[in-house]
Amino acid sequence: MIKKVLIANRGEIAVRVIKACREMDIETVAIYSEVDSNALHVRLADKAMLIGPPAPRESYLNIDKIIDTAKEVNADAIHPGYGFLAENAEFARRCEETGINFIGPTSEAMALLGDKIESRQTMIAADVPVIPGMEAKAVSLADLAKEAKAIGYPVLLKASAGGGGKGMRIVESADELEGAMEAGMREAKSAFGDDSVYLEKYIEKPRHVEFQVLADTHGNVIHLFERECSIQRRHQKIIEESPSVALDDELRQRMGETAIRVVKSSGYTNAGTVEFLLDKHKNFYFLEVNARLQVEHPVTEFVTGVDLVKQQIKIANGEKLELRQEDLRQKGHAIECRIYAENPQNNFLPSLGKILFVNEPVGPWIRNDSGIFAGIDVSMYYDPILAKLIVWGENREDARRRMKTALEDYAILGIKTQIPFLKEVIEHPEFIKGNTMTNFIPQHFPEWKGDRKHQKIALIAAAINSYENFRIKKTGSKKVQVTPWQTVGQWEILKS
Amino acid sequence: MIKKVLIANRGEIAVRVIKACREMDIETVAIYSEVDSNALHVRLADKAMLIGPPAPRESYLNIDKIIDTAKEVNADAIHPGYGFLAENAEFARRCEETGINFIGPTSEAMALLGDKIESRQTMIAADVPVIPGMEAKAVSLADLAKEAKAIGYPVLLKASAGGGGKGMRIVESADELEGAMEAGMREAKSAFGDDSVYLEKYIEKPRHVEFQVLADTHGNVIHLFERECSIQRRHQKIIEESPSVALDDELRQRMGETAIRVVKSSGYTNAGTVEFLLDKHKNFYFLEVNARLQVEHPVTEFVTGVDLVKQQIKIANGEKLELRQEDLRQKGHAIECRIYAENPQNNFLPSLGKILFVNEPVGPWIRNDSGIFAGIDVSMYYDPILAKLIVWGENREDARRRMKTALEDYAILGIKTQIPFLKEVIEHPEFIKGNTMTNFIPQHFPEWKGDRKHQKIALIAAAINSYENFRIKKTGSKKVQVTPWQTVGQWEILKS
Amino acid sequence: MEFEYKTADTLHSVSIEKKEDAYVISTGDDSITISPRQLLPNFMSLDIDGKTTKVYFARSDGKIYVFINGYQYELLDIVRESQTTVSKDHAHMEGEAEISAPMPGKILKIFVKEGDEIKVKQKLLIVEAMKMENSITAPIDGTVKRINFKEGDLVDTGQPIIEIE
Amino acid sequence: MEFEYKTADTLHSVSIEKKEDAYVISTGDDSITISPRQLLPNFMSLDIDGKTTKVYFARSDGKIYVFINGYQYELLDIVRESQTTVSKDHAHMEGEAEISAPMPGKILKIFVKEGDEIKVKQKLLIVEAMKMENSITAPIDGTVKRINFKEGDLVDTGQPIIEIE
Repeated sequence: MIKKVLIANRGEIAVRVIKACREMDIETVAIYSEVDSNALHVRLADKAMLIGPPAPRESYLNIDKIIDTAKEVNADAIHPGYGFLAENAEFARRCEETGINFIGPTSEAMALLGDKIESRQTMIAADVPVIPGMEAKAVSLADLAKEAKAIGYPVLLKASAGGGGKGMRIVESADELEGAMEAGMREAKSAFGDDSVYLEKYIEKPRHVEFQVLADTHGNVIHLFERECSIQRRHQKIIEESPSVALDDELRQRMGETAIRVVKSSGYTNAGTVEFLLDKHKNFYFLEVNARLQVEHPVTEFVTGVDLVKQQIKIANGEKLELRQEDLRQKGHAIECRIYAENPQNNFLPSLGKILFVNEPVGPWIRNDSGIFAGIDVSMYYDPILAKLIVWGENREDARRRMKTALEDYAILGIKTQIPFLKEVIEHPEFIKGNTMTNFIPQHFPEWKGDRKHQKIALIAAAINSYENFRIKKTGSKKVQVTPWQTVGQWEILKS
Repeated sequence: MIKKVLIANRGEIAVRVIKACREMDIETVAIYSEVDSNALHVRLADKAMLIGPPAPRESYLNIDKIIDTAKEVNADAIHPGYGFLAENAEFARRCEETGINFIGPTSEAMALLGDKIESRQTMIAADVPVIPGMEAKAVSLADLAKEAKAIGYPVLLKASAGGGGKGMRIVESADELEGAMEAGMREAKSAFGDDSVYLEKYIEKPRHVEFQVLADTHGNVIHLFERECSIQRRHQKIIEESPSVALDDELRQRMGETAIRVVKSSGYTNAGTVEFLLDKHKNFYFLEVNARLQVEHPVTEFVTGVDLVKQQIKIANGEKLELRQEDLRQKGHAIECRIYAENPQNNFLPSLGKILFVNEPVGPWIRNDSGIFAGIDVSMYYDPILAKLIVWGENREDARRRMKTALEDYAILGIKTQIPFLKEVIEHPEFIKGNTMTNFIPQHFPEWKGDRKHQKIALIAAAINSYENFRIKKTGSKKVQVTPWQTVGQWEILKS
Repeated sequence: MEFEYKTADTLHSVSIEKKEDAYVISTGDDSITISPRQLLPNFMSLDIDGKTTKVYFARSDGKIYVFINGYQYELLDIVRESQTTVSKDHAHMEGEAEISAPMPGKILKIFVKEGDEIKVKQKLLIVEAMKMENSITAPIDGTVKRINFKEGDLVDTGQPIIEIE
Repeated sequence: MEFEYKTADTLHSVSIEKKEDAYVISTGDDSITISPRQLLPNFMSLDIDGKTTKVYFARSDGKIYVFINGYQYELLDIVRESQTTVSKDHAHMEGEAEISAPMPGKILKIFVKEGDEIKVKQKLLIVEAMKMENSITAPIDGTVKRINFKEGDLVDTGQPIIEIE
């Protein structure tokens, strides 16, 4: 039984994991880099260990140091969160070697799924539909060119070891191929340390639909339905929802069964996500397995009522799944918006600095998974995700309206966020209709630079504040307030 | 169609109603007394109207003024919240006369149910089980004595017009009757302006189990299952949950059907609550109908996924219920704790003053319906409820543990709350086992005065804070910081 | 440094010294060495005997409010003469002062009247609050400009009692 | 009273007067009279043209951050000489000052070196930030004690650039 968990992460996901552990009476150990000493996850954990300098490779990516720290504090398990070492098979292997329970899949399953080409071959063997494309690693431009011709342009060039869109290139015709290959390999090398690339058929205007799965170590696998994550900016999901408007019960069941087949064929255990592309003819293609807890897991939690982090821990404990597929239902509709420290006026570049004030939206069916508070510095070293705002509604429109009001209340002052952008997306007529394809943002917000409609009111408010500040400065400090309870020492205790 | 709602209330329930309206694109008008100008409901409404001095009868109970204000702002509906005028049939009647849509039952149904003796007779006629007791109003001590003898001691003396335990007395034997009658009549007179009292059989160690109902104006009535509200301090509910551990499916169905019969027989419409006492032999007795939205409505919202405030508005709009009884399910378990400004060290008397700091618990499946924020004054004029903390879990124990961690995080500084008491109640072995009868608190916490187990750590923290404050005072202001961006006027705009 | 706090009807003395990043604190018999993991304006995290405690706190009008793990504590900060010298000097400079009530209490006795010339440390009034009597002396030399209450009156937080010019 | 704010690359002049509980504010062509429904440290509620707007705001290092209905605004507060007299007098009294960076910027030019005797209003350096150049002059007479950066350096919020004794 897991009694003490080290959380090898930071920010909102570390906070999320700590809360689940605390409710299970499991002790938590946070790790933190030198710039994170005042962070929320450090505050909430039962114990916190300084792990190194700010640079990720010296702290949150430092496998040796993290393993040593886990041993030092006698943690019997490590939760990796998402990002950092969450899908690093070497880290999982080191935990296995050291006898630390890695809360996630085995290093073997992770290694298999981490290689896009290998996993693709496994899926083909398991009769899982994949995007037409290469069956082997490319070695030369000639190989790629031959494949591209066989698949038919446009094709998509992807990094073999990658994810998150890094190294990815759309190639419209043969003469673009060489340039795309070189750039893709360079990016793949620097992002993943591996420059292998491969090709596949480019699916136009697809939806991104993924299935949440849970697999215990006794061979039981269930899925918790889909999430649609088509709203992406630069291949980064920013809005996710469940259910997807594109699925009917028949298709949902078929995709769910396929997801379970993917998991079984790869020997995967713990929580994972099977990603698909869904084309406009409702054909779906396996993309990859995210071998970790996803950023967007709360939308599934909201519609199914299942706590995925607690399930992860129970599975890591060797427990059998108590949930059965036939008991699971999707109830209502959930939407998540990711809140990033990004400046919409400045090409969405990270917006760094001190957070001066936060007004968090609260209310029925509003959940806010946040890693910030007023007074904290947003540093340049890490992913600029600040929080995730998740709402549930009886139906999609109910949830969407709730999200709108929640975004309007989510004041974060001192840095910029993309909240204004999120608000405009969820108010867009095509979003309301559910016409959400992965090209939604380039199509509908090609050059979005923000809106200044309330600027005049902002100036009025600033003037009132300036006026009052100035008045206080001029007149406020003339009198000295003496409070007798503070300054006089002669107390006598009365009989009562 | 309702387009603008005046909310004739304050605090957390006014905030709750405003949020529901906003999500439905309905304009909101808050009313406030002179001490509430900085209150949260005033902040959140689209418009706010000063209604009078702090004393409730001159502001939140001032029917003329509220009706006039609704007319002045062209509100087409009034939501009364709970307390204040929510169950005042005269107020409902005045709204009806003025053509304002009162979001609640008709004045007629309210008047019928407001009279405990009349409503009792209606229920007996409708074959609803009631507590053995009087069938008519008492006029003299002799009448009461005769009845008491017929029912058999112990008996319960209750105010005919009342609720919330005011005027209520347990009478153990005949010689206590006269004193109890006089005291009960005095209390009833001052609380409700009506000194009628009546008697009923005193049920020992019952559970308080109530059913949430919704009735539209087309004759459709559904129930949304039960809430158990046995944990009461001085007849005031402080912890509520759903489902009740005491009900099985058969009993739940039987009580639910009875609740629907109660509603139909009284011509009740909109949201309401049918209260029962459940004795240890699982006999249930009708108590009364709460003709309003209940304080504890969120536990039902959490387990059913139905937004009761939105349903109230739809019913007031004349819409037909879309929910059907057979589609409703109780999923998981919800618990609510009411957070009061009360001092557990001082006999739970109201604790007034300025709130200096609030740390609200947040996290998955935690809901906090709050009417406060740092900087607000808790005044002596109104009910000292500050907020309601509601959690959901996959089962009762999961919810209970979540509630424990949420209470441990709910720092409210500057005034006292009964959070320490709530925490001890939900950690009590008998609460954990579900042995929750209405005498739970007198039995298990007869003389609770608080706990000082962390007092030494409090002193340590205070000393660190005192030390640092003193250090800053001595050394902090030696240097003057000049920030050039603020003080120098010579700016030039660069070409970019 | 020595601080005194009052809870209900008990007085607690706490001594504290800082050594590098750690505080050495004695609350009576025993003494512990502690360095807060986090020390924010309203929060600190303390490791005591291998266990971490999260402490929320706020300070206002001579009281320190503390919240630990669901439990709440109210400490009255009894500040010693030596610690108030600075602010009194300041008061001297400005030549104007206001005696106000930091918490609800009752005025038991007033020794001066409007127009009186008064000297520093002269006894002005006695106030009862939190079941304790408090003699209040003049923080500066001056003239009593205004007295807003009479003996027996209840005063509320922040209400000015006596103004001195 | 007259205030100036800069957004992106535009300068805005706002004039404001207070009449009883209301402010009369002109942001250019038109003038409105307004009394905030609530005016809290980080929040105000403004009724403009029959519509209520909730405004969250915070001020730090010469910037005002405003959040309205999901949209955010950053205003650079251009403070006039007349308004800073008080704090400069204060600096004079203390005889010590520190020039620090209230936001990230780039040092374009430094006109003094360590040990230099300087006079009030003497030009010390030019900093570029928010696409504007800013000439910084000495707030007090004194000696340059320390210069922490050189021309071309980037400075971050709060970093002291020049210390004067």
